[in-house]
Order: sequence, then C-alpha cells, then structure tokens
Amino acid sequence: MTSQSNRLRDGGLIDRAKTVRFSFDGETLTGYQGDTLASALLANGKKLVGRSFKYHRPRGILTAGSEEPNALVELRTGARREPNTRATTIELYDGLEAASQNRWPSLKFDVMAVNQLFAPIFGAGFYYKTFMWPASFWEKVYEPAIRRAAGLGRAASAPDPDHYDKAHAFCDVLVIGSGPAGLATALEAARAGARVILAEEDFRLGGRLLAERYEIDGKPALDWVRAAEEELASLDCRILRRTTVFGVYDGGTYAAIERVNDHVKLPPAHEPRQRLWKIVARQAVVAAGAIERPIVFGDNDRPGIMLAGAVRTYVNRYGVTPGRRAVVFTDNDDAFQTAVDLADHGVEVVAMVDARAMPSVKAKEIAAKAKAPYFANSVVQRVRGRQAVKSVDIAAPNGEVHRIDCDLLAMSGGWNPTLHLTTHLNGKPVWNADLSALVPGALPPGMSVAGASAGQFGLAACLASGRLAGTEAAKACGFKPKRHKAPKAADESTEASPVWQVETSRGKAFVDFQNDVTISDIKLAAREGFRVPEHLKRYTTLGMATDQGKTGNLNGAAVLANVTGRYVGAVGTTTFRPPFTPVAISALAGHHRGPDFRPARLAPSHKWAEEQGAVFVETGPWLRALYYPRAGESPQDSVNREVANVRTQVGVCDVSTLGKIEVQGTDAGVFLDRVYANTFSTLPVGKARYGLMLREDGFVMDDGTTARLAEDRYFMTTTTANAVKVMQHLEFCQQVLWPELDVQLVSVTEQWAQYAVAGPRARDVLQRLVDPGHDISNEAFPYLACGEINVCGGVPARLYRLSFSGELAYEIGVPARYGDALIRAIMMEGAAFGIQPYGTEALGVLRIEKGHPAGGELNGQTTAHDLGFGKLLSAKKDFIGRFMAARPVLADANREKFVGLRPLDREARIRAGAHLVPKDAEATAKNDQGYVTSIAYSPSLGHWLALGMLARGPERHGEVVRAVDPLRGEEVLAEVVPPCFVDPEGERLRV
Amino acid sequence: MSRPLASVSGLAGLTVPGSYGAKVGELGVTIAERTGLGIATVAACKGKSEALKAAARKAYGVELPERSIVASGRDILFIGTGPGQWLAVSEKYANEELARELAGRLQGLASVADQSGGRTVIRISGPRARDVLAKGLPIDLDPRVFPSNGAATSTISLMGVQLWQADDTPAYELAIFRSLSGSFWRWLAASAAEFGYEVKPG
Amino acid sequence: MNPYERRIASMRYSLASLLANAVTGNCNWQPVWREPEPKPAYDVVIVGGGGHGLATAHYLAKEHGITNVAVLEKSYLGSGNVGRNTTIVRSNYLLPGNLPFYEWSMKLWEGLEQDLNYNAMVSQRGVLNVFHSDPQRDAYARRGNAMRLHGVDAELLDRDGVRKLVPFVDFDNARFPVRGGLFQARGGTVRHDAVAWGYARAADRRGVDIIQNCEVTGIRIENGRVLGVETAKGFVGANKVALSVAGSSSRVGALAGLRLPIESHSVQAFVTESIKPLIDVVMTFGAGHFYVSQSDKGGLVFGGDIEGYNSYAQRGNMPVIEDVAEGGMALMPVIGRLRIVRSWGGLLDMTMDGSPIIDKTPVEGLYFNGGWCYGGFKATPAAGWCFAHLLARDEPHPYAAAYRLDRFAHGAVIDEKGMGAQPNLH
Amino acid sequence: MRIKCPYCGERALEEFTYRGDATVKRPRSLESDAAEAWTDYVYFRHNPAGLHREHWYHGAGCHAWLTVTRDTRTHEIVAVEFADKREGT
Repeated sequence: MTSQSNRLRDGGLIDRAKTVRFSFDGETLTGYQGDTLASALLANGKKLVGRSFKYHRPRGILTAGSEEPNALVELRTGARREPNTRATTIELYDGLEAASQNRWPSLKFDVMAVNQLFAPIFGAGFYYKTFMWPASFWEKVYEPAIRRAAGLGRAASAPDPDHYDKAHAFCDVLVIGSGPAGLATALEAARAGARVILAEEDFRLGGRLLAERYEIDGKPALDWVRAAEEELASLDCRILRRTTVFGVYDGGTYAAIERVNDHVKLPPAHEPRQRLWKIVARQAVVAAGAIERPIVFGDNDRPGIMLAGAVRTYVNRYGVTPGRRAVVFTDNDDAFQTAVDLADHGVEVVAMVDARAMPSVKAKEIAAKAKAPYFANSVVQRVRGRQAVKSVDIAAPNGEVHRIDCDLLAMSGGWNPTLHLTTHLNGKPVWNADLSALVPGALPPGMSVAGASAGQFGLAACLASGRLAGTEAAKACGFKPKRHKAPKAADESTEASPVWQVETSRGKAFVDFQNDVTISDIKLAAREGFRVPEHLKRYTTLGMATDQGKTGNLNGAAVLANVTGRYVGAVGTTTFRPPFTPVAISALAGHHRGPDFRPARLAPSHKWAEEQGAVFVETGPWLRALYYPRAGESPQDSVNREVANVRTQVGVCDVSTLGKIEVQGTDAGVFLDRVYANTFSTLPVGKARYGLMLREDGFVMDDGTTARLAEDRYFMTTTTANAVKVMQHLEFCQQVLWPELDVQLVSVTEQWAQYAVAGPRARDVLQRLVDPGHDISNEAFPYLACGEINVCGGVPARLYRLSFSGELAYEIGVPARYGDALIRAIMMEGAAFGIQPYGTEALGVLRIEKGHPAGGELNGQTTAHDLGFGKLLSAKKDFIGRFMAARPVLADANREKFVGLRPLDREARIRAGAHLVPKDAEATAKNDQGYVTSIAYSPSLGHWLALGMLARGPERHGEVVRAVDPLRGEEVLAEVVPPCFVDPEGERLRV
Repeated sequence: MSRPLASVSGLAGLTVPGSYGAKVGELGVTIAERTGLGIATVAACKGKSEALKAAARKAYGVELPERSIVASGRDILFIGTGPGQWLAVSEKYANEELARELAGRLQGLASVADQSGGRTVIRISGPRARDVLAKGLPIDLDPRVFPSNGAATSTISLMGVQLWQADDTPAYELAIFRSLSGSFWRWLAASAAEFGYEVKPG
Repeated sequence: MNPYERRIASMRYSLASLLANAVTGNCNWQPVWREPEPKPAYDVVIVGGGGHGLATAHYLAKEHGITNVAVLEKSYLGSGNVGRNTTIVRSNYLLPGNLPFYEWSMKLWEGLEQDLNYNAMVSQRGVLNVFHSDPQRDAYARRGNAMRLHGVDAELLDRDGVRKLVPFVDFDNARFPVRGGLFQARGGTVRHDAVAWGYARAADRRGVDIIQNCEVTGIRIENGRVLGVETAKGFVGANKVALSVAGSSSRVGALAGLRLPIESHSVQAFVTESIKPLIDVVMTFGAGHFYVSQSDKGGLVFGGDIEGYNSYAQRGNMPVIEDVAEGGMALMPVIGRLRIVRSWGGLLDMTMDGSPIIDKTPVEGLYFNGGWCYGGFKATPAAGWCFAHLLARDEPHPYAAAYRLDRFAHGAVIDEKGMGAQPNLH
Repeated sequence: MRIKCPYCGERALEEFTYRGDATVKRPRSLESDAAEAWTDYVYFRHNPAGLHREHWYHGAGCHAWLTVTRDTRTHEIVAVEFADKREGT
C-alpha cells in the first residue's frame, strides 16, 4: 500500500481521523473522509489516471470539479459499473473500486497509443475522405475497428439493480450554487420570507470558498459559510447537497439530480441511489461560479499539468499537493495565488511564467512573496515527460529558452462564467471584452444570475451581486426584504489579458482534451471551410465529449478566430444544451421500469382468473385473461375448448375493460346523433344499438353499443383500446363544438364490472342470478334489450342483451366491488349448465367466426363503406365525419373492403398480415390487392379462417385469391366469402 | 338463487397491517384504506347551476364549490373537480346509496353517476405525507399554497388521482381508479419506504 | 471556373490523397465548398441549405445538367434537421405511396459515398422494430409483407431471433414483454452532418452556388408567377424557386401566401457518453416511444416522440425526456447507469397524414418539398432526386407521385399509422 | 411548460393533451360547395411562428377544453381561457 506521500502535513477539509480504503486498477490505497477520488489519487502520488479518446494519450487530473475532461474512470463493478465517471466528483468511500479505461493491456502501457504516430493521417475528419472502397468494407472491416477503438468505458454487465425516485418541489426562489454569491442570494431571499431551495452540486456548501483562503468580515470565509448554513437552516430554505440542476425547462421548471447515495458503497435499504427533482420556481438565481480555462500549448495534456485554481483546491481543501516542484503559467493575476498557496505549504515554486505582454504590478508582488523566479512576457513552449511532467521549456521574450525541472505545471487562461443554464431556453451568451469571456445574455423569464456566473469574479463583487439577486428575487415574488448588514470582503485582483494559445509551441497542443482536438485540427478544419463554430464542432468533434467543451469550447473559438483573422467574440461558441453535467438514464426513468414501466389495470375478475390459472395478455393499459388452460392443454386446445363451449353450452368472459361512458341530459340523444354516424335519438328506452363513430376526416374512429337506460340517459361503450381517446373526443364535441347542448358526460368504466355470458344456456345461468321479478325471457327481454335490475339479493345491476359471439348472450354489469363475487357466483350457478370461462383469444375467435370488425379492421385507415357499414351513415343529419366521408377517394368502389377468407385446403392456415393477390398473378406490389387482418382456427367449422381487406371485396365473393406471406414463406389459396362464417342469419342470438 | 355478493376491495391482499420500510426516528407516514364510502359524480345540467346550488344548500347545507376545494355538507363532502362538476363522498350514505340519495334530491338539476364501486380511497397521513406524495404528485401541497380544504385532480406516477386534504396532521385522501389499485400500491410502497410507513386496517 | 475553382474541383478524396497530404503537413487541403456571392439570377433557386436542398442541387446538376443553381441558406449549411436527427435510415414502410420512395432512398444511400466521393459512413447495421403482442405482430407482418412485395428486404423474427441480435433486452421482467421483431437488415445509420457536407461538396464541384447566411425574406411573385426571392443579400432572380425548408415550411410558405397542411413540432434527441460497442443494430421499442443506435464514436443516440404542441423553439420539456428514458429502461435496463451528455431539439414539419409533400404549388414556378414528419433524414437522397426531377421536368417523379398537395382535398391520404388529421399522433 | 388552468390553477404539462389550432371553425354547410371549407377546417393550418391560439385538454385534471394563447417560438403562454363559456365558469 502506498502511503499518502503527497498529503500535506496539515490543513484541508478532510477528516484525518477517518481513513478510507479504496482501490484503483486493483491497487489498494487509502485516503480520508472528505476526499474525492481525484484528491486521494493525488495524495497517493498517482498522476496517470486515464487515456484519451483517439490517441490514447496518457492523461491525469486537470480540474477539481465536474468540468473534468481527463480523469474518467470506471467506478464500481458488475451491474453497478459506471463508465466515464469523473474522479474529481467521486466522493471517496470505504471500499470504492475504480479502474482506468480505454487502455490495453494496462494504463501505463497501452498498445493503442500507437495511434499517435499516425496523427498526421488521423487529422480532423480523416474518415470522411477514405474507407469508401470497396463499399461493403465499411460495415465489415473499417467500422468495427473504429468502434472497438472508440468509446471510453464499458456499460454495466447487467440491469441496474438500484432504485431511483423522482420528486416535485416548489419554491419562490431557487438558488443554484452555494458559493459566496449563492449563499448571499439564499440568505437575502430567505430572510425576506421567501421559500428557498438551495441546490449545490458538491457535498459541502461554500463553492470556491472551500478552495481559497479568503476572509469575510475579517475571519476565515468558511466561518461565514458555517454561519450562513446555520441561518438558512433556521429559515424556510431547503438545502439540497450533491444536487446538480442540470436543465431549465419552460414555465420555471428546473430539473436536478440529487446523488442521494453515490457516496456510499451501496444505497441503504429503502433508499434511492439518486433522485430526480422537478423544481418549479417562481424565480431562479444562477450562482454556479466559473470554470477556469486551460492555455493551449504543446503537450499541454501531460499528467501533472493542472488548472491553477484546481491546484489551490487540492492544496487548501484536500491538504494535498499535486507536485513538489511547481511552475505556474498564466495570463492573469488570479493564478499567482496558486504560487502563494503552494509556497505556504512548503511546495517549491520554481517558476512563475506570465504570458502577458504587460504583466501587472500585483503579479510581481506575489512572485516576490512566493520567492519564485518570475518570467514576464514569457510562455511555456514545451513540456517534457510522457506519463508525467518532468520539465518545461520557458521561452522568454528575448528568445532565450529556460529548461526547468518540475513535476507540476499549474496553468490558467482566465475564467469562463458558468452560464450554461442561462442558455437552455435558447438564450445567447454575449461577449464581454473586459473579461474576455462570454457572459449571460437575455435570460429566461424569472431567471437572474449572480457572482462569477454573471462575470463578477472578485469575492466582494460576488457577495454584493448575490445579495442584490436575492433581494430582487424576493421582491419579484412579492416579499418586502429588509436591509441586512453586508458581509465585508476584499476583491482580489482578477486582471487578465488572455493569450489563448502559445504560437511558438511544439508538439500537439490540445484544445479539447478528451476528444483529442488540437490546434492543427482546427486549422485544418478552417482551411477546408468549416469556419462556423457549429461546423468546427461537428467536423473536429470539439466540445462533443462528456464534458461538452466546458474547458475547451472558448479556446477552440479563440484558435478559430486566430486562424480566420477574427476576434473571439465574433466567432462565438456552440450552444450549451441540457444536461449541464451527464445524467444517468435510470434516474430519468425512476420508478417506471421493468413491470412498473407503465401502470397495469386489472379487471375485477383478475384475482379469480389467476386462481384459475389464466394466462394473461397486455391489452393497452389492461392485463386481460387470454385463455384458461387446463392441465395438459396446449394454448390452442384451450382456446378451441373455450370457443366450443360457448357455441354448445355457455361461457363467461370479463368485458369490464370496454370504455363505459354515461351520456346524460335532455340533449343526450341529439348529442349522440352528432357523434355517431347512425341515429340514437330514436332509440327506445330499454334498448341498445350498435353505433359507429367516425373521425372528422371521415375514417372510422371507434364502435360500440349504446343503450338507452332512460329518456335522458344513455350508456355508451367504446372499444378497450380507444376508451380514453373517445372520452376526450366527446368532451371536445360537448364543450367546443356544441356547448349549447344540455349533455353531461362521465366515465364509468371503473364503476362497472361487466361480464359477457354467452351460449345456448346463457339465460339458464342468468335466471339463477337475477332477483325474482325480473323477466328475462326472450319475449320480455329480447335481443338488444337492456335494463336496470337486481341480482343475488338486491345488488344493483344492469343487464344488456348483446352478443359479440353470435350466441344467445347477455352482458351483466354490477358495481366493480362486486365483480369478484359475481364471477364466482356466475361460475357456481353456471356449473350445472357446463359454464366455462373464456379469454380474449376465444373472444377473438368467436367474433372472427361472426365477422365483427375489431382492432385489426378498425385500424384508422378504413372507412364505413370499407367495412360494410355504409348503410349506417345517416343522410338525415350532420354528424362528425359525414362531409369528409363522402370524398371521392373514401367512397371509391375500388377500395379494399372487408371480406371473409376460407382456405381451399382445409388444413391450411392463413397468416394475419399476409397480402392478397389474384390467384394466378405474381406476388408483387403491382398485384397487391389487400391484406389479411385477423385469423382464427374455428373449432366450430374445423378449419382456419380469416378476415381481410380486399379491393372490391364484396363483388368478389366466390373468387379464389392467394394469401401470400413471403415473410414466413407461405402461400394459401382462399375463397373470398362474406365476412360471417357462423349463423349468418343471426338466428342463434335471438332465441 | 345465489348467495349475496361480497364486496371486495381493489387493494385486497395488499394492505396487510404492519410497519414497513426504513426504521429511522419517528414514523414517516400512516396509510389506511377507506372502505364503504359512498362516491358519486355530480354534474350540473345546462342552465341549472343556480338551482342546483340552491337545492344542495337546502338538502345538505352546503355551498357547492366553484373551484377545487372540499365543502362539507351534512353527511356529504362535495369536492370541486371541474366547472359544474363535483365528486361527492359520504360515510353515511354508504356505497351505492349516495348516488341514489343525490339523484333523488337533485333530479333535473344534475346528472349523478355512482362511482362507489370503481374507486379505491386511500388515506395518507403523518409528518412525511407531503414528502411521499411529492414523489408522484406534481402539485404544491405546502400549506401556504394549498388550503386545508384544498383538493386537486391530477396524476401520480401516470395514474389519475383525485386528492383532498382531510386534516392538518396532515392527512390526505386519494381516490384512484380501482383497476389501478395494485400499481398504485407498488408506487406508494416504493415511495414511502424511505421514510418508514405503517399500514393500518381500513 | 477559375483556376482556384478548378483546384477545388480536382481534389479527390482517397487513401492516397490522405497519405500525400499527411506527408506535406495537411497544408494543401482545399475548402470543401466555395463561398460565392449570389449572382443576380439563376435557373433554379433552392431555399434551404439542408440535406434535402443540397441533395436537390446535386441531382439537378448531375442528373439533369442544370447547374445554374443557387442554394440559399439562412444560417450555416446543414444547420437544420440534417444535423439534428438520430441518423437512422430505413425503408420499412407500409403503404404503396411511401414504399417505393423510401426504398429508392435506401438504394441511393447504398451508393452515396461512391457517388459523392465522400464517406458519410452509411452503415447498414440493420433496423429492428420489436413487437409485444399478437396484434402488433400482425401489423408488422402486414408491413413486412408489403415491403417484400415491393422488393424490399424484411424479416419477421421471433423472440429467439431478437435475442440473438440484442441479448441485453429485458425479456423476462418487462411490463410489455418482447415477443419478436421486424428486421430490415439493409437499414442502419448514416453520419448525418457528412451527408450535408458530401452533397454540398458534390454540388459545389458541379458549379452550384451555395450561399450561407442568406435568409430569404420574401418571394417575389407577379401575375401568379414567381420571379425570384428577396434575401439578406439582395434580390435574387429565378425561373424556378424550390422551397426545401422542412421545419419552417409554413413560415417560408407564408411568404408566397401558401397555407399548408402542416404543423411545426419540436422533437428531442439524446446522446450518452461514449462507451465500448454495446448495441450493434438500430432498435425501436414497440410499447413506448424509444429508438436507439450506437454511433461510431460510441455514444448511444436515441430519441422518442415529438413534444406534441406547435413549436418553433427547437427544444423540449421534461415529460418527453422522462418518457424516453422510461422506454429505454423498459427495453434494456443495462443502460441505466449510462449518462446522457446532451439533448437537443429539431423542428419537424408534421403533416396531417404523417407523409410528406413534393409538389408544385398554386404559384407558377414555385415548388415545394416538405412535411417530412419523422422521415426527413432517411428520405434525403430520394427527396433530392425526386424534387430535382420535378423541378427539371415539371412532372412528379413516379416514386413521389403520391406526395401531392391536393391529396387532402380528395382523401388520398397516406396515413401509415391510421391516426387521421392529428399531426401530433403520427 | 406550465398551463394555468382557469379551474385547477397552474399545472404541469403532463396533465394536458394538445389538439391544435383553435381558430379553425367547423363548417355548418353540408353542400358540395363547402368542400374547400371542410378541407381547410380538417387539414390546413396557419402554423404561425409567434402567438398561436390553440386547444388543450386538461384530461388529467378537470377535463376542461382550454383555449391557450402561446408563443410558438418561446413557449410563453399569454392567455388561457375555457374553450366554451359554460356557466359555473
């Protein structure tokens, strides 16, 4: 085990009493509670952490935050493996396992690093220019090789075993970021009485204050942070730590991920791993800080080269030094603080390189304080050392080159405000020449920006802008903030004059580290005409890596500007889009996966059917019994038996899933006349009628039966599939088209458990269930009668004499709470008559034998004429779809129309989805005359039969056509017949 | 003739009394099914709103609400569910009785439909009740926004729900489609587990 | 052509040219396209420098010898949907109005790179649509058989067949278990940006002027005949004006007084971090809205339903994002811990029947190509081909003969999904 | 997006279903000369980039059909009203 050789003797916000064991590439190491994986690796002297995407260059740790492009690891193992996880954001926990990725056989020796040698060929967009011959080689040879080489980590090996949940939150003011600006904002808003949510990406509040040695009110800034945290806890402020607001959406909706249990080995029982917050905020203040820019120079990607601010974070927050001999390379004053902080911790600062032509006074002062040699108007031209920095060549203005040994190079090219969230609703950042950075432009409604995100880089400025933002946000929510004492702090010097890139540098100069985009790539792209940032990005992949260009985009724009003779602001950058940092798919799905992907609606008889061993099928949102197999039966046996039993004795089927709508009111009849193609106002009370509903474009929408229970009260049924759609349509008609009608609609789908009791003995069964006094004889209760009755000793019920099967049949409804008991009662009373339950498969066979159109035929592409329902189209009234149904193409006699199909060979089986061609014609598109919609084996007839749509079908009864099914290599000759195979006269349902 | 039919809850077999989920500190929420309630929808007839309100005032001493709140009448709660529409809930007029009662009193003024068999009503109460509901309900239940007689029709985890606040403990009652009882229960159990929950007999 | 132009035109891409340039420090590569100023007038002005507009220009020049053509692009070329889609190409359509067209597109994809001398990475990795029920299987069988009758490849797979292609799919624990799939082996993906660039380069080499940052602000019409377009760079005369601006068809069409059977809708797409090869085909989920493939770079590229409301905002909201993630997790829970790095939005012309329009307009000399719904990218080559044909010959190409504007009046709609005149349901 | 339902208050997008342009009017005539009006009603839309009056259905809430005026470029909603003027509203 390596000791923590680079851990400083003291300091840092880590708990040195709590040692944490972890492993990296199989090696066991230790760190402390409060470390990140990155700080712990640095503490252990581990500089080489990963390999880059294209050239497999050795890479270390560049940053100390979520913008990290290089230090990506595979965290955890097996089903919990998380590829491409940024070491800089992983909180160290006991037992953590991490592995480097995109290398073989080892991190230190990676064969694919040979790619670097071919860099002149592998320039930007090289693949667009080759790999074209022979054409088939792309899929077979080139692409697989490219794919294997590309990609970074590996996906998990099994389904994600963790639990995720979602939560909604509402607040007056959402504060994003808990640095000085964010805390000041939250304090002011909460003090004013606003409901505040403070979201912080880190596991500690404080932001940049955690990494610096600032003072507020004359005391260490962290004292102020602690006090602020305590005060906020006493106010109406919900603090969400480990929570990244990653997206801004319309209406003041903000999406955030809370990493509830990513800092432990396994989430505790009952707890989610992560939680997706959907926050609705009246006001939001983005106080997300700023991201430091690297400088673009030769081999600027070597492990040991780090952003200057990140070095301070490791030194001050984690008590770790990333090196022992440090060089600072900067174009601004801020980075010199790194030299001071290092020097104060006993780290030797061997050079301070200031790229500015006009160095500031401040810089010189600091250099003197840090006792470091100061190189004014100089640049780092070259870095030596492959897997770690060994020395740098510093080019002075007089042309002299100083080679200085070092193991750490802290660089800073200035800071970019973290303004990503301000652009998610299409806001465009604007160039600020004073800051040499993009700052937020037009903001979404309700959003403001504070602190470094707004380009306020000094501490005092951050605090002031936070206070203002908090006050203004509270005011916007109607609160009246009082004045509070302002915290006192100094503004450190942030003077900067960006150099962007070192012109004289040698070696590859990286702009986008992760995707290996260099200055040469950008130059090549520009030479080839890709001069718009979007083109540049798409051609070179600049900014397309996991960090989405957080450290590289603006540098890329600067290089492009340089090449094309423009200034950076004129070039601009590509659009930032959600998410701000990568978000796990599991977290966005939450509860809705596996069996909970969608809720399942269970019919009232479900439990009973389970007890009978029913096999269930997903029917839209419902689970329905498909068939009820008996021991030793095949599914087909079971269905055959169920069908035969209905035809010869009696069966029962749960039809509760049909949509059921009560249509009430004095105009209910008129209303139905307008929504149905046929007429309902003339339907007598106590009768039901088949109804056909069209869409306004004239095609069939849905069908069902509607019963008139009273003068002003109808009971409509819809197909299971269309129940919701029909209700919505009816309410549109009621509220928007004909608000003058007195009609009330209410869905009662859930209220009624409804069973079809069908077969010659159906009446015998029902007779034993209905209460005395109800005459259900054929005379008193004929086909299509309906009525409100009582069953089983006073249970209110509705009885409808309807038949989908073509047999003597009833549908009986009771309040759903009695549904379970009623199916049991029906089975018990029906036992004497041979009753058996039948499922949706038998239901389908029965209806196909009778030629009733259903889902396969009501496919949204058929018209009433197509289905043989032309007679139903009333000519006496307007109704939805009437006019458009009369258009020439819809009424064309040559259209495909509804037919039955009977195989000539009685053993043959027609397949649903087969197409119909004339008997002797070739099976080609030209001869395609229709298709098979539904098929069934008819136990009643002893052979397969089918329904289909055939051009001019009804004129062709008796003709033989071919049902071709090239997909399954089958062809069946079939006779075209009317679409009703059993009891075409309908005698059996009227007995 | 058959034996009388037994009423079976949509949650049958699921609501087993006991304590579940995390055991940390105080109990998060208490969950109980409410059975035997009369539930009916009431929709005003065209042009009869005022007459209907007068009739409700007379019959039940209640001002039918014109927004989504609960109004307590004599033995019946009227919950505003939409313009001219209410959900009526009653213990006294149990099950199908309520619709009969209302249809009788409001004849010609409102359309009444029995829903007592088709809804499962669950009471969720306790200190973490809002936190549990927040995992599914896209509505702010904070007392500053949501009145103590507040009600809402919305969705939880892709399932329709009618919710009203029952008291300030706080306790909320939720009516869901009976067919979705099982799926709703799976969501509720998963969401409440983090806080610890107790299932009480209905 | 001046010498500079000739040098560009002679630049052929090959391994040899790549090596030769590598040796000379890659300093001799020439711009992929010129940046000309508009001429006063052209035979044809194409409005819209997206995939379709550039393909139209290419085929006008190559197939019909019409090279006095300008493509006017409001922003940078390829800035519309050609650079914002999920890169899927396929011809697994159902209806006779669509099938020959999309199959022709597939054939053009298959020869695209050799035609353009540009590697757009046409990758025929296969497109798999899984189904979850018998009715869904029957609908796919109807579709697959229609494809076969049109000479298009299609296979109906059972569960085991699906398992062989995508073993990581959730077969055991799903709310809607996978029961099989319809597979088109010739379908796949194409590097979307490269399509725009390849067509632009090819059209440019034949003399077409591609003019970026040149928004069309007006369409000049006299006596019912188009005369040209007003642009950010002045008036440009034209014998024929071709609108190819799907996503903004209504907006641009309105400049000529057109009212269209089209709504603009936003659709979101997503990409994850790069990972080692996981998914080798393009796959769609049949019980929700989710389609996915893995890019050559290693990211899973996926998308779902449109947002559902008229929008020109090119972005979306949380409900669709959650819906898409739920679909992904339901289909293949092994991707749960992968992270989305970017989401973006595109604008779709959603027509009233879900199928496109390539037709003349009531204005003489004004031609329209739009209404592509979800199908615009995969249609790029054929749309360019057929639109060029219409422009050159003034009669519809047989493959696009059904894409008429008057089909709505007559009822000859091409409604693959049977959803009727409700754009957000197609 | 959040829509302020006149009955339920401000609610999340997922509670609503979109239908489309609310300015089209269903023709009354069934005569053949109304063909163009019907085609226009069923199929043709202005589809403006800017303010759009459109129908939304609060299906997961009060079941009211709403007329929403919304900017299709920014999704900003400037007005919401009941699609009908029923009493009690």
